[in-house]
Amino acid sequence: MENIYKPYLVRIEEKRTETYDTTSFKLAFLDDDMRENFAYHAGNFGEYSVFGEGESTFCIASSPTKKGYIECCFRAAGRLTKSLAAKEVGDVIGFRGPYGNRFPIEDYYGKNIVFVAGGIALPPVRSVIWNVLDLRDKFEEVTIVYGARSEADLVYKHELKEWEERGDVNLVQTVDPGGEGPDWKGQVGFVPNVLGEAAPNAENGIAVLCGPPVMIRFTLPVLRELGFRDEDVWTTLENRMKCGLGKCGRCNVGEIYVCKEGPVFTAAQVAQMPNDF
Amino acid sequence: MSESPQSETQTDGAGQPEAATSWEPRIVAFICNWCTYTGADLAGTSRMKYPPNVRVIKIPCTGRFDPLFMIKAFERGADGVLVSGCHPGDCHYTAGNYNARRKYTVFKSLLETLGMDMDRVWFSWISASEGGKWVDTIQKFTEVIREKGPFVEYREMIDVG
Amino acid sequence: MPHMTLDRTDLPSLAQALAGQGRRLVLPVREGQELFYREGADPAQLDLSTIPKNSIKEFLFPKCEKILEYEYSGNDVVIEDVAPDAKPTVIFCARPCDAASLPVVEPLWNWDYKDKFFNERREQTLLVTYACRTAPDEACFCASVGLSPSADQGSDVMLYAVDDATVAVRPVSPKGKELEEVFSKFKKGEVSDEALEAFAKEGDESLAHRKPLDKVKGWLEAHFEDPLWEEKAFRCIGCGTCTFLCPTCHCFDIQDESVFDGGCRLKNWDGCQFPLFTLHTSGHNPRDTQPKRYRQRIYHKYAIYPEKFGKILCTGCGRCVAHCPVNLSLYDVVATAQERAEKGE
Amino acid sequence: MSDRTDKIREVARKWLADGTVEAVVGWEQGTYGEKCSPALARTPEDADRLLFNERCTNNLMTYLKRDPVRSMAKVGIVAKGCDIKSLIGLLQESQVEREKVMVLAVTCEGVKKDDGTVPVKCQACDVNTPTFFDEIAGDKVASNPDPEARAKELEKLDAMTQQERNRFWREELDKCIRCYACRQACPLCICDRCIAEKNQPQWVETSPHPRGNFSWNLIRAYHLAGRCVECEACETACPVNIPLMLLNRSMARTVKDAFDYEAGRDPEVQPPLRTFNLDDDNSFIL
Repeated sequence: MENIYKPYLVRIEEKRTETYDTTSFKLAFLDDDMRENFAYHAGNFGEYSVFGEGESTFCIASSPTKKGYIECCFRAAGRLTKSLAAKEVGDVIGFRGPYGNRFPIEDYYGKNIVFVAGGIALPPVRSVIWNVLDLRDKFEEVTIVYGARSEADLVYKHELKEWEERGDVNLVQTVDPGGEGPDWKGQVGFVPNVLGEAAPNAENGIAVLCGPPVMIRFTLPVLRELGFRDEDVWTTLENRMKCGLGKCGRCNVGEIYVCKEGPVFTAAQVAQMPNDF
Repeated sequence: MSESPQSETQTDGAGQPEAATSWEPRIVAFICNWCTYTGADLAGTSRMKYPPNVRVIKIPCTGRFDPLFMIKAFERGADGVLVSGCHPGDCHYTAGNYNARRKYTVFKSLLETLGMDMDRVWFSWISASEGGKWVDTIQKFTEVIREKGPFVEYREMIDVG
Repeated sequence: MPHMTLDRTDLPSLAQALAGQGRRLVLPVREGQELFYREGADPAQLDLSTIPKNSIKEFLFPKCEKILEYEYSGNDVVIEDVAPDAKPTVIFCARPCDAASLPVVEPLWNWDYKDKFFNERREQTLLVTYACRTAPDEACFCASVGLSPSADQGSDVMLYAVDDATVAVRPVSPKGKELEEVFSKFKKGEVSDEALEAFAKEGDESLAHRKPLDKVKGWLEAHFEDPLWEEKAFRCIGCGTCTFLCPTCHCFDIQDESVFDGGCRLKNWDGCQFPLFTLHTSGHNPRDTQPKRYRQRIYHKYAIYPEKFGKILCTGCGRCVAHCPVNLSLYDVVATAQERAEKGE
Repeated sequence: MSDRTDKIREVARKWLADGTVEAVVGWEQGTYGEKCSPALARTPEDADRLLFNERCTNNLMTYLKRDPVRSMAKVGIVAKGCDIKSLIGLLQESQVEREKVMVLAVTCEGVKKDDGTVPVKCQACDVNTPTFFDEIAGDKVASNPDPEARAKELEKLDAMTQQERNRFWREELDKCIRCYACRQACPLCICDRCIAEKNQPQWVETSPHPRGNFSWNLIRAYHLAGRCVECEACETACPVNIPLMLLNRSMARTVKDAFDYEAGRDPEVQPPLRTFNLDDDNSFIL
């Protein structure tokens, strides 16, 4: 029988320091077959391991439309993420996945999409963003509202630039008041307010929302006011996980095992859940 | 329990697999920055010779010593542990070593209760001028450990996971 | 159909005979005031006076199990798969509530991803269950969760002490039937179906005072926020004894341990009663108070698991009732839920 | 017994009625056998559930370190003489403010364990009539401590050789499942985050294998040396029956012999590992 806890080996191909405490990796499977055939969907997550330290759970930040590698982005906060951040290009780490459900991209075809992300929560949204941008013709208006505490806290800055330059994306960047530097060209204000002002088209609209709990709490009413139905607002739930396989027993919210039935839910689904997350 | 994970290769500090025949005593010495470390330094600058079996770990004061340091050393394959610092009355921080002495008393008794081989745990006061005492202590300790052999009792415990 | 009987005094020899076929032997023995299932214990010490303090869980899902090994070489890592240490095993004179825990947790270990560590041990394990004539402990409530003192779920062979000297044997599974030959060596006589029915009836009667808990799930689903949780669980000291002694609690932790040139990954028992269980790195904890953690345990057993897998995650063994250091009885809590549901509260 | 119960209820009712305390922690009748269970009385009516009998084994001081009791402005707590020792330890270490706690002491002839036996602490008890309290329930009970009771426990261990002790503990600690019930039950294990739950660095391995179990049990006993008041809560809570009190008693003996100190006696005295004497034993140090 197969060992479900056994990770694949992946090599760090690129390492980028996104912010003072956030790092992103581009990872390639050592195994040729895996490199060719590894398939996943936007919204899936994985267990990343540093051998000798342990495993940590975060999303796959790259788009499934990009082949041959996966990307991830994480904040060095605990024992595992700190040792992961200390890894360099060429080092080998472990990866188990893909796990969990996905954003139903096909259902978004032909619709207006607004992405709303805060701080370190851009990576899960980024997977969907690139998925959408790589299939740009299938979607109508695309709006990205991304905010962080300060300029220094914005991740994937080089891509923000790229999105900004694209004519087919409306990118709205913002930082919390006081977080702007002298050259800041974006907005200043909290994400919910900025989103309200940007007023993306809710008609035939989908919202993909990810951020810290406090941001989500204040953003949901704004989306509703703009006319988004809860069924059309998609988000990912973060809970502590160990196995990612629906066994270790810690990620459930009510009868929902976030690692298997999540992490992607609509706001309508989240509203039905017991207050246990 | 027999379900416990199977053994792992034990290695010495240099990361080389250890051959059963070439066993050498491995002693970890936690020594204070002000007295014993300086004493060991004096031994070095005076070109005194002592066995290379000791791995020195500098701590600011014996008052900083925590029994977990010793446990970690044994977990990682030490055969003996020495804790050494300033003589009573000489502490750079006035009383760190007096506090340490109380902790030693308790910890030593605890290890005895648990059935640890106390010949493998040494405490000493070595001042900055006692390079000779440092050399002497390390020589004696190494001999004792060499005679006793590897710390099998602890190795059995750590040969899992 | 008649059932073979053997002498009660032959049970140790029977245990020996079953173990003699290359199996490791687990059986209940006395240690101090209590019984424990122990591996490698002397069959002569077999003690059937009451229900053991530990469950049989540790023989299928050990408290600490290696799931991966690896070695470092330069930048690279070499992973070695680990085979579970799944020796052929006979658990002799398990209690029905222990045996019944296996079919309860099997779906968990096998939904979608199959855990080979549990499965291979399960495959290798033979369960010879000693039916309870009457509930052996005041804490027993198997009858409340759809089982009974003589339930045969999960068992390969059932033993019934029909009287003080005689034990009837009834193979349950195909694996159990294959053992007929071993058992028949000890055959002394036969009893009828009626004898076993009378035996079962006596057991059922001994638990007649226990409530059915059929309305608990519905009540829980509507009372996530209820003063009951604070009221009952203020006394919980979060010791986790309930989860660790429980035959069905299966939550685990994954830990890496390494030395200089390699290490291993271990799967260790963990429990929902500990704050660290759900603590996020950010400092946020969805279950940040003990009543919330206690509530999770009840929900997992009586609402979440039944919803997901169609089975209550509890066999009514009563260990969490009997051994809770502060006498926070799970049965009381779920019986309260049942009562309130019955009253329409 | 019943007059003690009456008095407890009377005092608790009064304290709760006049707002002296937010709640009273006491014992109430349990549901398993004759067991009693910790109870939290928040209203004068609740006070009528409180009781005292020989099955009131729990040391309620452990609730002072956890919510909801911890965050209350003032709380009443029913306590036997042995439980009050824990409170004295907490006061010595400034873990609890004296003004925050109203002690409702209860005189006690000794309690009985689940199996009907009398705990060693009761055999050796010299605080049957507590002397540190705000109110007391029950008439004076004379103490008749067996001076050998505690020492007797250690005889078996003392008689063993080093190797035998090593083997003995290896077997006992092998049972440990790292549930930390010992720590949770202990009124003096007061760290918000235990050393065993810190992983940067990971001093104590969390896995229940011999190596991890040894370092955990060692450090637990060490951190209680000179602090443990021998209430036996840890050993009672241990689901795998490790004789933890052997370690704790051995430490207590060492502390008594070396520093002439007994835990839980005087809230004004410095705990032994917080202080030192210039002439402490130096004989074992080279």
